[in-house]
Amino acid sequence: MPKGGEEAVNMAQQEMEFRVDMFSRLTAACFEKCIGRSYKDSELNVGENSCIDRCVAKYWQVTGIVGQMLGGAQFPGK
Amino acid sequence: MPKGGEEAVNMAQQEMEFRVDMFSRLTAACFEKCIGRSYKDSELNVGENSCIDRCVAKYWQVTGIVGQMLGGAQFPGK
Amino acid sequence: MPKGGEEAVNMAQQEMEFRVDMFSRLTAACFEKCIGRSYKDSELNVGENSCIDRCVAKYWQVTGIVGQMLGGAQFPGK
Amino acid sequence: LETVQMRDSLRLYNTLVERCFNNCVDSFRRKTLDKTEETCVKRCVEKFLKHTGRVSLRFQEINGGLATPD
Amino acid sequence: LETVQMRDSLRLYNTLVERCFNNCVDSFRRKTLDKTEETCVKRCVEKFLKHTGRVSLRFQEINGGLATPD
Amino acid sequence: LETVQMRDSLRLYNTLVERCFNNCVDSFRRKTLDKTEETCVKRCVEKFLKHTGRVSLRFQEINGGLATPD
Repeated sequence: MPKGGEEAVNMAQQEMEFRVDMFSRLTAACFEKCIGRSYKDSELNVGENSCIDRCVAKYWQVTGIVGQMLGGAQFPGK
Repeated sequence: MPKGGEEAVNMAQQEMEFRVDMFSRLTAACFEKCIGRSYKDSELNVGENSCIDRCVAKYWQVTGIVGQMLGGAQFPGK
Repeated sequence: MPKGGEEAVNMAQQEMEFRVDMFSRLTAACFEKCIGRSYKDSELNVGENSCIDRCVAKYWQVTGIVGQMLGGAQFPGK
Repeated sequence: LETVQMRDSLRLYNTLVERCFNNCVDSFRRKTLDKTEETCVKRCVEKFLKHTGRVSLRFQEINGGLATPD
Repeated sequence: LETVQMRDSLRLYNTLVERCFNNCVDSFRRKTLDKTEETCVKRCVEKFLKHTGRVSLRFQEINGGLATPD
Repeated sequence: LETVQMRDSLRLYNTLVERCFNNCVDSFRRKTLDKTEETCVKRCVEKFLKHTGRVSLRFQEINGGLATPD
């Protein structure tokens, strides 16, 4: 494979790992913030569902702010 | 190496990483649950020892329940 | 590449990963210990700065004690 | 690629076990889970999987293609 | 080597987002950050970067070359 | 394979330092560990290593070969 091609593959792999890492941190953060610890049943209730939606939206906004502050151009998702 | 062989090596490596990861999470969890923070001496006392044994047993049972719920057949340890 | 050379590269890479891991745990630990959660402004104040310096020094001493207890010879940083 | 997916699902497995064990099991007077603990673990797993599914949907909506966050 | 640096800076990115989100965002009655949350996130990021810079300096002083800790 | 073992023992090293530092060191009025902190760190390390040894034994008993958890 030409050197440029290999680099492109590495970049793509890093970007994917970055997204997987972000997703798992986001999932954990919103579980902590939105889901009660009592586990009275196994369904998500209305309050939990809307909390999750807003939590994901806010997390994504924080991602944007941090990306800008780090000089976002070189970061994925910008 | 034939393709099948390489895949088998990858699978074995993943299974090993999975076990190492499980072991380190189990160790941390049972340390939190069983070992007091005061560190009055450097030995494990009787209560801590039996707590560890039961903690490992219960952790392993949780592993089994989760494995079944995830449709365990493809997971190691099943 | 001769086998010895490859091993040396692997060792160097592991040592580097080890240092990166240590640095990120150290940074997180001292942030927790030294930086207040109120974020009244975006500067580090005098107290926070001297706390950080001492925190790094003490963390490094703990690294030394643990290294000795693990039979430090084979660990980097010894 | 399947290797990556395999690795991620194994990590999810360990994450679920760790989380639900930590949230549901606090007594070590016996060496088997009692009924309450077992129910708690099962609900914890189901809730976490449903939660992950919903987060995934929302994340894809927002993050679809290569959209920027702002 | 650049690959390693890239990976580390991406990890720093995720660490910062996670930490500052967890420390600054606690209300989910709206789906956009309010002014207080946004200010908190920005200060959190700035403080963490300055903190990391100082830790890095001190760490290099102590750990320069291959010095032993004692 | 030795590479994997090396990596795991380095990770154990960092885990021990992090845990015992966090549990034992809380005052930053001096830049060297006092006697109490040092004793605490040493006991913490010894306890954690003994704990890990016991967990490892029990884990192998249960998990020996490729036994299923149920």
